[in-house]
Amino acid sequence: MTGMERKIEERVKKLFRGSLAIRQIDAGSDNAVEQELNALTNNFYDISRFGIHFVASPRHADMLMVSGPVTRNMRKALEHAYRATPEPKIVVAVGDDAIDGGIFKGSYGVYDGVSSVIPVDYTIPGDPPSPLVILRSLLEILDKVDDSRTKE
Amino acid sequence: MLKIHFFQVTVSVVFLSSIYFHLAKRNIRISMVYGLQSAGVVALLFYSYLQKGSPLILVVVLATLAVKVIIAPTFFIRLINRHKFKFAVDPHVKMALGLAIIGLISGLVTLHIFSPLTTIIPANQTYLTLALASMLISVFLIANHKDALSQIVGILSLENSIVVFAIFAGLDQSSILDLGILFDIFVWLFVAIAFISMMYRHIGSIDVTRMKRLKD
Amino acid sequence: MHILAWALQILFVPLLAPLGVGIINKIKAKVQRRQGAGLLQPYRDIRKLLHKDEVISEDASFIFNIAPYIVFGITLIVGASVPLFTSVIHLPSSDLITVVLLLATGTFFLALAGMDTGSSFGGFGSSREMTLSALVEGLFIASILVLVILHRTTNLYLIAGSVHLDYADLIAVALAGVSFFIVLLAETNRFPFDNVDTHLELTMIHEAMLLEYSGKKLALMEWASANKLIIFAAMLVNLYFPVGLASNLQFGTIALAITIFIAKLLVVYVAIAVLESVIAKLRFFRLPGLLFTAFILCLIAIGLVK
Amino acid sequence: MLASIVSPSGLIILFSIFGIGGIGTTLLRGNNRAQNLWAHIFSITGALWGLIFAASALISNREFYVNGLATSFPFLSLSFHIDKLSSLFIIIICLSVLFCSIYGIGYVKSFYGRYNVGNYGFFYNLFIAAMLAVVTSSNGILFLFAWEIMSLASYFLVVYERHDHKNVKAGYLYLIMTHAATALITLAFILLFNHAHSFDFNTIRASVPSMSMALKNIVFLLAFVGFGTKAGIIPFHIWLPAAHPAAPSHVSALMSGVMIKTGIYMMIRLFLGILLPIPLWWGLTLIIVGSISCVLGVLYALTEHDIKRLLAYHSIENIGIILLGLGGAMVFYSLHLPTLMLLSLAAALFHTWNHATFKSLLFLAAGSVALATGTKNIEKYGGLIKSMPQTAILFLIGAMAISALPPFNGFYSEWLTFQSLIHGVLSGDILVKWVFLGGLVSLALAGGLALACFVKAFGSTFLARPRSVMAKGAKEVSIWMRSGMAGLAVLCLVLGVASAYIIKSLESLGREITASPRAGLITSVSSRQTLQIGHNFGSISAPFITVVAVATPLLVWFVSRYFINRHQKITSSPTWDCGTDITPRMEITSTGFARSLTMIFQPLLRSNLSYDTAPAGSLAPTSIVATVGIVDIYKKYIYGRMYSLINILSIYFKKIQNGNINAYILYILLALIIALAMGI
Repeated sequence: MTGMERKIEERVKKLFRGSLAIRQIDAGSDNAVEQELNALTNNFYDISRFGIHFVASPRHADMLMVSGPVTRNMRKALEHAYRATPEPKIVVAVGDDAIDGGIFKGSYGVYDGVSSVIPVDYTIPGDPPSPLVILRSLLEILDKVDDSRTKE
Repeated sequence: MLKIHFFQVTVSVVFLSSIYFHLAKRNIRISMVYGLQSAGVVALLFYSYLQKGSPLILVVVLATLAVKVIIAPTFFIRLINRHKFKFAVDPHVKMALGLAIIGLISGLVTLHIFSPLTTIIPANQTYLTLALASMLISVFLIANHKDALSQIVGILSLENSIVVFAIFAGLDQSSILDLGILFDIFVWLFVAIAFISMMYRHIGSIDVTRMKRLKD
Repeated sequence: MHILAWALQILFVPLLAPLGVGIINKIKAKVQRRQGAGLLQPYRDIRKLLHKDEVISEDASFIFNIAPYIVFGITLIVGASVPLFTSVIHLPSSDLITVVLLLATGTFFLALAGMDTGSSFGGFGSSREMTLSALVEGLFIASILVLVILHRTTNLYLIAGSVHLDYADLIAVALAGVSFFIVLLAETNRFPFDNVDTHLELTMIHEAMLLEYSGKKLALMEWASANKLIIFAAMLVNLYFPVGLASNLQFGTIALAITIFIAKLLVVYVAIAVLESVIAKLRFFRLPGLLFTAFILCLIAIGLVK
Repeated sequence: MLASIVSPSGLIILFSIFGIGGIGTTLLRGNNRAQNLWAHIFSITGALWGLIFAASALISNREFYVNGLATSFPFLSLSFHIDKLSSLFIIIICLSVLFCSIYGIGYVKSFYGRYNVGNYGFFYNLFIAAMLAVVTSSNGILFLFAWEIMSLASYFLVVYERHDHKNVKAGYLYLIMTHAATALITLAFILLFNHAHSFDFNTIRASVPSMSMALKNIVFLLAFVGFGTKAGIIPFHIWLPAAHPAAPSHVSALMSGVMIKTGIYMMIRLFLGILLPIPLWWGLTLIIVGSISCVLGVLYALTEHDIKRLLAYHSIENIGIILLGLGGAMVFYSLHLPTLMLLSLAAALFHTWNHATFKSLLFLAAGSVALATGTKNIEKYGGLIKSMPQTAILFLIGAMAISALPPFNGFYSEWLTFQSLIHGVLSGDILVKWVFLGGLVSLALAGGLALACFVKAFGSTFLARPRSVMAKGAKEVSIWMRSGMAGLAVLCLVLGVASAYIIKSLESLGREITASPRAGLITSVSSRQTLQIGHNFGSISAPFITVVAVATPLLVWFVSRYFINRHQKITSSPTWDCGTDITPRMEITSTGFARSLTMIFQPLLRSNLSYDTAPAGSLAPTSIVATVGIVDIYKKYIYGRMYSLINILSIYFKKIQNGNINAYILYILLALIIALAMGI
């Protein structure tokens, strides 16, 4: 990592700490991941206390959370969403399907993972990953948010 | 006194004949009664000539006598006989109602709203009223009857009534009346004859309601 | 002190507006037994958006680009024009009709911006926004008209500054206040008119028009709607309950007045938050009924005052 | 200098310029270009002279009569009277004419070879001259003469594009309605003549005090309906949305912007100048009718998707607003509140002027769009802001002005109307209070709806992507047309900024119209051009609002551009489409935009929504068409009823005309008897 890249990443992390807008994209998922992501907003996990919230438009998003192995039908949609998201942006592939196609790997109908369509920055493994895993990974991605609020 | 009786008789003749036109069932009688009515008018005009002695009135009297009393009825009768006119058409309003309307008109003219007309010369009020009534009754005849002959007779009767009215209204003081009557006699007779003949030739009837089909 | 008061008057709204949104969200979270986002979350969001790049639709015209500046600018003007903590200073634009029509200008550009990109969401968002605002504008004027009749002025500062309040008119003022509260909910896209937290495009009103915005322009739009909330809340508390406004520009009085003002605002925010927690959003075509009810309240109020 | 301009010869010059312009055009047979230039150069010159003339009359405070030009027609004398009200209306007319004529030079080019430009030039100049004659004449017969020429000239302009069958039909409707109105006006003047034994306005005014109340009321009703029909008040408006769109656009602009104002002019002249003193209910009637007109007018505009018809309906709305002001003035007059009357009258006059400006601008801009795309259907537009950016900005200015948004002129006159209505609510008994309140609420509602309507009009015309081939191929219009519009747009701003001064002048003008010289003014203008109403009742500062409204967004832009994140990158990408390609067909249409409001106002509009589902070929239907329509309740319930009534009567009357000689003679008999009975 060059010094320049590190500087940009530092800036981005500083910016997103405490305010991260996520646009979730279902690229042919079996909805297992969606269930878990949905759970993040409930009272138990309450993702909003970390300043993280889901948004309705990729224009508003800082992070694209892509689930599913990217089916042929969803490829264009995924590309559009990626293009529609303003920089700086983070792409996270959530779930094994999204990472490399998972159980659908090698099928004629899928592209075997998000990274074959758009550049992926981080991955959250699991089939599906539990909400706690997702939350922990998110916080790791954001590189430690305010300590006072992470303790549970 | 004799004068009054004379007036009463002649005006009654004019008035009653205008009513009779409504009642008559035969064309020939209508023509004859028209002759009678005209004779009444001629008598009045002749009286007027005796009063004034104007030669113009005498001409009028003679012309009227010739045309209205003699030629016109004769002509009508000959026309009727030649074409076998039947009194086939009923009036719009039936006899009884027609009489009621005639009564109504007669009553109406005696009302005071007509008094400015009927009292032009107060002494002649009765005659003026009767003349006015026969004018209106004649117009009603034209309106009510469908056969062209009755209508023409109605017009002629109207004209007779006008003459009577004019005489009693004092218009015979000037010669305008006389000239008017002369003019009128010729114009109306020619028009009427031409009208009836042409109409019969074209339509084969003298029922004016048949003319409706000419409307379009 | 005069200049300081002016600076406070102008900066008060934009600086404190995001906090108001934060407070409402926090209270709502607490009612839902959540910890919720921090009070300063809206500030963090705005800061982040201001520092992001922008992606703008290829179909957007200059209307889309200038709208955020106009919408935000309008809230700045109106924010400086409504009475906040003092009734002494006022701008030439502190007039009822002027304020209503200035706010309408903002709505106008917001709705145009929604239509500009040709997105179907933006289009119907604009349509709904305009539908509501068309109906609300009359109610807005009618609800303040009660005060205009009472105080014989359309100047908002004179209304707020009048100490005279007859007990006989209290019911009228209260009724008008209730209908103004409904105006507030409608204009600031709160329940039961709109759900600010929704992610479902089909039910959005305000948010649907902003779907195409990103970066700085989105930040300005969000900030502007926060401003609008505080403006309406300030009008509600200062016009219908004109207590505690500073009548001179001494430091002490102003400090006290600001404290009272913030306390009054808090009451409104709590009311909004509680309301949002306990009621559901109304179906769109039921909203005119609600507005009409509020309008009837206004008419009763106007009938009550002499 | 001024005195020599403000003289009968000045007026004669004014009319003769238009006369030469009109007749000259017809003489230039065949050469379209020369005809076009001739017609418009003379109308521009005439407008400029008219402006100089009227401005000099106002500045020099002179008014004069032109008398003694008696004609061989009985009662018709060519007498004119130039007073302040006339001068104001000459200015209003000439300002619109000036810019519309500049625009016309470009617009009429599209008629070359298709229609006779000579005829156009003749009627165009005649139309303008007739309007000027209407607002200057001081004799009833002369007025009716001018009024009729104005109507006929505008009729010929409406049917000018006669190849379109719809235009001819619209013209016919216009002709009927305008003549029905003229009949009522004529009757009103005859009644006045019957009383005053003169058609001269001054003589009539002098005789009014001895007039019976009943007669005055009848004259009022006749004149109100007659002039109201011309002005387009509901329910006599039906000709307006048909005829205004049919004319060439700059003529529509003149008709909508200026011609309908002649109705307002005569109402002011009659009700506040001649028939004084007036009873209370006249003013209340005007306010009620104005309220109905302004709300219904804008609602109909919302449902409309023909851009020029939409604008025409907005004229109805604005006439309603003017009537609110005028009605207020009349009520205040009856209540003996002269200061408030002046305020209200100033509001009405100012709105009249403003509406002439921005409505002309809007019609011109709409005409440009219609010319560039070849259609008047809003649904077929879209995205024109890219191909016609200048027209778009000019339309936007007009839209903001008509929606009463600061800093343009519409805002100030609506503000003033609000103020006068609020004063009405405050002064007067319970009936007056609630009528004013109704007017106030209607005005507020109409304002909100107008805003929605212009978001719809501007949005679906200029924004998003083109929805038709025609819109895709649109090009910016010629420089003539753009400069005509630009002039009006500047005027919208100038009238706004100078509003305080103008309102003040209009108030003192009102003092002379209503002959109440001692009435005090309620408004005052401070050194900073702040218009103050009463003692602290309300105030507005046009320069302040203009500066702030322009400066604040600029400041916000400047700060956010140069102080925060200066290195921000802006990229462009297609509109977010949720993954599938977005097409112009997915955009909201103007019908769709207004659908919610149409449905909400269903009881008023009688709107209906019907679905037409094509029969299913497979499982799903092949197409579903949803139609939102409104029932023309005026055609259905008022004019339709009237039509069937006349029809039934005609059937009865046909029985009278049965072609039977007997019957005709019976009529003669009856007529004779009646005539004899009546006559003697």
